[in-house]
Amino acid sequence: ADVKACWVYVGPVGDFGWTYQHDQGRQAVVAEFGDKVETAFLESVPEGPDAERAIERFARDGCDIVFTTSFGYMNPTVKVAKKYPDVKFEHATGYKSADNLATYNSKFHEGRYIIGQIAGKMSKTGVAGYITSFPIPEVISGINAFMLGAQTVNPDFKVKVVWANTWFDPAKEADAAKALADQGVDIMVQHTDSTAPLQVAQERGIHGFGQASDMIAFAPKSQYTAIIDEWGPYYIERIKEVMEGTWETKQTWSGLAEGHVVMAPYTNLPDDVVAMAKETEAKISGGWEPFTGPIFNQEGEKVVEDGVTLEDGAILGMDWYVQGVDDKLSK
Amino acid sequence: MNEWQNDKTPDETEPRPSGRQTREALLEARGLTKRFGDTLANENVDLRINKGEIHALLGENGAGKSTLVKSFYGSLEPDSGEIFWLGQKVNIDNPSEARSLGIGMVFQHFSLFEALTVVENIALALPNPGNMAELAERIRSISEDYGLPLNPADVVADLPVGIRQRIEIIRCLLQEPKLIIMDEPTSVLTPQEADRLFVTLERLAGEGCAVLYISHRLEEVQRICHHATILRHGRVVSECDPARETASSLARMMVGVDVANVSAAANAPQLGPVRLRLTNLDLPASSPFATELTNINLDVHAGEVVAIAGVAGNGQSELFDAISGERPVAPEMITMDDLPSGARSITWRRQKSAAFVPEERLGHGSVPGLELTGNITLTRHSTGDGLIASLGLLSRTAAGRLEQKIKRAFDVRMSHDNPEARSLSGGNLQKFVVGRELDRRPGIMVINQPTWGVDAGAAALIRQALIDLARSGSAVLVISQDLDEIFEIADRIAVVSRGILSKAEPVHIMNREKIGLLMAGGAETQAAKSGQQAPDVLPEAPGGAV
Amino acid sequence: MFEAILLTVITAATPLLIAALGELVVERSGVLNLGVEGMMIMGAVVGFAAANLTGSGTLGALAAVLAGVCMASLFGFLVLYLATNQVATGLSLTILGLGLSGMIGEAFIGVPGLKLPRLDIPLLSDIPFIGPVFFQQDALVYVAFALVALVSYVLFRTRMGLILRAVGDNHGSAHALGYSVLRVRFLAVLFGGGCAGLAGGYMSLAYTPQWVENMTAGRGWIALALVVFSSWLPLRVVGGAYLFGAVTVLTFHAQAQGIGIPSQFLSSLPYLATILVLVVISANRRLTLVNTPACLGKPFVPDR
Amino acid sequence: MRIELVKRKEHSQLMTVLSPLLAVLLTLITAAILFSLAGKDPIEGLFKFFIEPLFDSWSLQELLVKATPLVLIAAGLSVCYLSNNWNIGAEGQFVVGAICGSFLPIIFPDFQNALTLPLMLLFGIAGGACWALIPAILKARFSTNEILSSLMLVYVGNLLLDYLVRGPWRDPDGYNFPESLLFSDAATMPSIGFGRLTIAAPITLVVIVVLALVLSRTLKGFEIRVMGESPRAGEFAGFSKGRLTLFVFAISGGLAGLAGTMEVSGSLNQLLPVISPGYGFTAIIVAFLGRLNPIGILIAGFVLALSYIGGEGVQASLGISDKISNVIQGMLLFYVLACDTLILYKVRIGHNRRTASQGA
Ligand SMILES: Nc1ncnc2c1ncn2[C@@H]1O[C@H](COP(=O)(O)OP(=O)(O)OP(=O)(O)O)[C@@H](O)[C@H]1O
Ligand SMILES: Nc1ncnc2c1ncn2[C@@H]1O[C@H](COP(=O)(O)OP(=O)(O)OP(=O)(O)O)[C@@H](O)[C@H]1O
Ligand SMILES: [Mg+2]
Ligand SMILES: [Mg+2]
Repeated sequence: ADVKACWVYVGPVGDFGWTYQHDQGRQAVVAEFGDKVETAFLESVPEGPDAERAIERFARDGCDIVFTTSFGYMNPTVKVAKKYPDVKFEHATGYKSADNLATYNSKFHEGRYIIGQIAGKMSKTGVAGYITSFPIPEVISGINAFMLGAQTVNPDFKVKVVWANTWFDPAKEADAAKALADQGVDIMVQHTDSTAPLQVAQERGIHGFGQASDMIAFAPKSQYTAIIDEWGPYYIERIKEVMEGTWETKQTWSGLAEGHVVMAPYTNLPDDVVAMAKETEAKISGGWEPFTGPIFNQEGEKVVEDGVTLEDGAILGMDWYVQGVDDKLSK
Repeated sequence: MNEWQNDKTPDETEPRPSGRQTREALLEARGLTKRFGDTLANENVDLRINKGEIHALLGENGAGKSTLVKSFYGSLEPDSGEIFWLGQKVNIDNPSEARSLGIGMVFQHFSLFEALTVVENIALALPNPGNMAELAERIRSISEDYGLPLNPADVVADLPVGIRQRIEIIRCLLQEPKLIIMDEPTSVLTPQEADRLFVTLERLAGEGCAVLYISHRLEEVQRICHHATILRHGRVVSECDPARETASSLARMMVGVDVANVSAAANAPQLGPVRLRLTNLDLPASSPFATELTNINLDVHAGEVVAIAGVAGNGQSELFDAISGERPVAPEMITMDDLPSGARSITWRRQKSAAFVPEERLGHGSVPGLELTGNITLTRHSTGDGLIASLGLLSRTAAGRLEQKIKRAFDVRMSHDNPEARSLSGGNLQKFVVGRELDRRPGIMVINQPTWGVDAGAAALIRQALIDLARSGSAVLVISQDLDEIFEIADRIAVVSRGILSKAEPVHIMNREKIGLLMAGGAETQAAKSGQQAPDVLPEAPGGAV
Repeated sequence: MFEAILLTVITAATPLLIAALGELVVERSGVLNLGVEGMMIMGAVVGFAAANLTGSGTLGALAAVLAGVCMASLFGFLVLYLATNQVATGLSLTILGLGLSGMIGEAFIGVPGLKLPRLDIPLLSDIPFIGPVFFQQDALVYVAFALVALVSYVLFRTRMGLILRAVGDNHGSAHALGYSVLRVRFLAVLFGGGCAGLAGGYMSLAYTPQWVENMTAGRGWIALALVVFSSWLPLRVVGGAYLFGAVTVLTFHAQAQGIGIPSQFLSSLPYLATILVLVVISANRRLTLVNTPACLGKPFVPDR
Repeated sequence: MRIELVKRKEHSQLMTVLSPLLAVLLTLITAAILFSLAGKDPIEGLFKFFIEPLFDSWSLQELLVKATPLVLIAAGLSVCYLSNNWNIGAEGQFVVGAICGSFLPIIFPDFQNALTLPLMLLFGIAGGACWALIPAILKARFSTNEILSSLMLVYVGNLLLDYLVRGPWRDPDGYNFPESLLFSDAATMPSIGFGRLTIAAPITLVVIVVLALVLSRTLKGFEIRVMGESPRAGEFAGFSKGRLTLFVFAISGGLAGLAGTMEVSGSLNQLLPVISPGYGFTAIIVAFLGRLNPIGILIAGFVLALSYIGGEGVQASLGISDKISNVIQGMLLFYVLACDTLILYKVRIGHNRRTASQGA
């Protein structure tokens, strides 16, 4: 093989969520390059002391490029990268880079803006339930984008936010989803990784959106669409650069335009809503940023002036809610 | 088995008394052998029990009596030998088979379930207990019929030992057995209760039921048994009619040598100052099942042995715990050599030259899995015996020296040096536990049930040592259920009943009847505490019904 | 709304209830099996696989029971016939179960599951309030109700239950009376395994019909806590399971209502509540004394 | 057929040595079968799993790094278990210890001198001990079951860490990500060797030696063993059950807290929402594998660390799933437990003799 590419996963490849999608990306690499690339991975590597060892093992085992796919791997990756300057490292979702350490992430909030619009259109109660994992910027910007999208169709749209404090616990997510359904929401949004909330939505006869992968098989009657993490194209591109010797460190933050965030087919929706969604999708792919002013925060202050687009850094480090979100962030 | 090297061979077995052989045999064992590891617990034992016979099985500690009867009851499996029941060869693989043949057993160590009620306990031993309510009714009527009344709904944990013994007996009777095996049943009964048991046994024998009776109390064996088989070191060494023997001739047959008599308290003690004093001692019950102590007063002088009689479960262990310091009380309730000590730790009391021997030798007086040296450290780590060397390190050599000394002085027999405590037989462990404390020549000695289940030879040794200790100027307090023992060694006797202690009276003005009455609740009237409810005739469960 | 919450609570509590009832029987016989989590996860994966391969939810549930029983028999063999330490063996069983279930489940990742159908009891399900809450559930919820009744009845009204409690209270005496302590305990352990397996099956067949690794997420441990919490009384297990389920569900409701308490605090409430109730219960000495199986966790080696 | 255990009069010296070897042999056979089932060469798999890590200086160091917290926590737990106190919550004590140990470098990042590290370690020990004292006090005061209360506190401890790292202790310059600021050099465990090995390893070794001495040679150790085997006899000896419960929980919590602080300071250099890959639970297994004996625990810690490192090795190089290593770990434990039975018992497999001899 010309290149050895290695992945460190935080969860089991069987989580059908975050890690599963990264492994789909790895398999896309294998499918693309065949014998020219050798791949290896370590799954369920806990963030914390074990991570550095796992990363270093790959660096020593002759990997040309190592992808570390969880935020908690940031500092171990930085350390190992310093020690092995000849190996290339790529860290997902972090912000520290070096000559041999690139970062990559996707603009999930673009998809969230679209599902916000769909929710605004489809909700009869005007209230969505939002199951979330942890208050990190990615999640917060997701909630904000969702609300901004919803408000374009229904300015009074409401969202009930529930923190499950887990990325992945199907039963707990199901409990949260049931609680939300009992509170009368008719749209279920999730930023946790299992299919359970969507299954609950189907059971309760309401609708929702898939997360990370297309979950239509689990809720054929309820899924409107899903925001799919498509890592394959990025991995293929970067490994190709390694083969050709053109790899350089950079900070990739890409979305619908690059095909790194993909909307699953729109289902269970009337044609006009599908048309609206596709239109927005095209607009965003064309370079429009959902976080474009005017945007008001919860206190009603205008934080982004009309027509101004929020900087990447401000989105990547977002720690405030837009107007209309009925939740408090602990500071 | 080097400990038994000086034994005689069983050639000296007497010929069996004739006449018995012509009567109808109920159970006959031929050549039973049972080995535990390298211990031969039973060796080629032949035994014959006739219908309607009360048959004693005698032998010193570890002679193999319990092992033999467990083979009859199916809870042990003999290595070889045959058992005949009414002339038929039988395999008793399991206690339920034994029960279906008509064999019932009262165990030496109770086989009751504390969390269950009386009726549930009994149902467990019956093949078809039927409806629980009916069974309860049967229990009530049969137990009253035999003069051993029981309340079927009581939870066993709430009941004192005497009542528990009754449950075992009634459980056995309800099976309508043809043979009842009783392993040391009287050790926990008052004289009156024991008398009632003997009446029951005689009545059963009259009805044609046979009884196999194990006891270390030779007087009662002589009183009720028609025939005796004597085991020594697992072998049958002799058979006799106990009524025609004396206690000492029986003891000689069991041990093989003469048993020394305790040189009694005949020579009146030289009373010294009060060394142990209990003043208005109160102790609340520690758990819902325990007894509370009320207003206990007692002086023990230097030079005398004071004994506390009473049926188990009437506050003896609580009293022991309070005196030893395992359960603290107000300082002035207990004084030792005039020092208020009620709130002091057991270690402090030991340092003030007190010594204690609890009733339960394994698990209280000693740690089963610890070698003897460790068990010496257990009570003597802070008494200045050099067991703790510099830097708080344990000294094994010092403990080893003490172990040898105790072993020699009290004839503790063991298969090799410094074994784990659990590998000693009950009697030998008791000698060790008593020896460990006597070796210190304590100024105050408190001992609970000094010879429970210990054979005649060892018991005499322990009792003599206690008297000698008192005569050398120590105060000795003995808590015992064994009235023979008490009369043998005590200078003054008090009786505890339901947590109340009677006045300690000199031994010459006490007798069995008086003590029996006090045991049954007389102490309460005597102590005459206001507001105390009048006692029933029989001591019932402390704490009453559930 | 209240009715809806109650419904959610019942489903949330059902796996805990089934697993805890099984463990209660095991502990009543004097054995402490800390491997509930491992048996549950095996039940979840095997139940899912079987339902998927056969297309029958019933067969899936049966397979889940069987998986739990197999795991339990391994545990029982070691703990009873080889007298190994129960705490260590139980923990090992959990590790083994987590690994083994991952291996078996690899083929079933991302495969939508078969949801056990709802079983409405005719007539009863039409009663307002009571009907929807108690008689329009999936079959396993009824199984859980039935198990409660069965375990209470057998334990306290039958000879079998009497023997089981006797063995847990004093194995020496039970042996002396001729009961086979090890056989009684082995059967109890198998029963507990079957229940844990079924509880796992409930997770992957009814609760969230899918297979994902580690999907029981610590519920086996909660089931263990419930047994102590209940002082080994079946009806109290029901109370405990519903209380735990209710606290879990209510924290989500509280959040959805937008009360501004850190979510980590709300998430820790069920655990703090468990500790609190444990303290309250252990303060009642007599109840604990009578109901705690006295031989719990102690190995028994019969001598013959 | 039936299996009977016959108690040995004393425990077998021979089996004490043979039993672990037998267990390892059985594990190797099982592992070989599992590798073949997964379609891999069993010999190569075994070699990479069990042998290779031992002959490579990097993996040897990693072995030490991984074993250090396991051994330290297990040593503390063994003191608890010997005295019949069932602390299952070392994971929580590890985490809370790490939180307390990180207090100084996070709240007073400018306090940098020779005292920083020792103070951190002290805080860590105190934090772990205090967290462990909660179930201990509940047990001593209300006889609350400590298995469950200590276990429940693990979840609470983890949530506490989560709250701090996402809330008040979040790195102000960390773009709102859940992490604390990085520790200064003064707050970092000095490393020895060329890899990630720090002075945590020698500290652990010292703790083990001291503990071995205390347990076997001192009155305190005697007290712990006596109270574990026979609490009634222990109280008769003048030892206090309640006080000992507090003592052993404090010891085990303190050591877990020390391990937590050394781990955070030595290898993470910051607090993260997750700082332990289940050390506290794995250590329970280590304690039992080591037969609750400090030296045994040292060996058991290595064996378990090897199973992690080796498992990772075969996963990375042969693509053998990490579930297989879990299964191998589980089986190893089962085999060790089962083989240890031979130390105390002889196993007799036979038919009922009497029925057999009569052919009935
Ligand atoms: N389970 C056992 N395992 C090993 N040895 C045993 C066992 N039970 C009894 N023994 C041995 O068998 C011998 C006979 O014991 P047994 O209990 O039958 O004596 P005993 O005559 O009932 O004594 P005691 O009068 O003290 O009750 C004892 O010396 C003991 O060493
Ligand atoms: N489970 C056991 N394993 C090994 N040996 C045992 C066991 N149970 C009893 N023993 C042996 O039995 C002896 C003690 O038996 P036991 O308790 O019947 O003593 P004893 O001499 O009959 O005294 P006592 O009359 O006080 O009961 C010891 O020698 C011990 O080796
Ligand atoms: Mg005996
Ligand atoms: Mg006996």
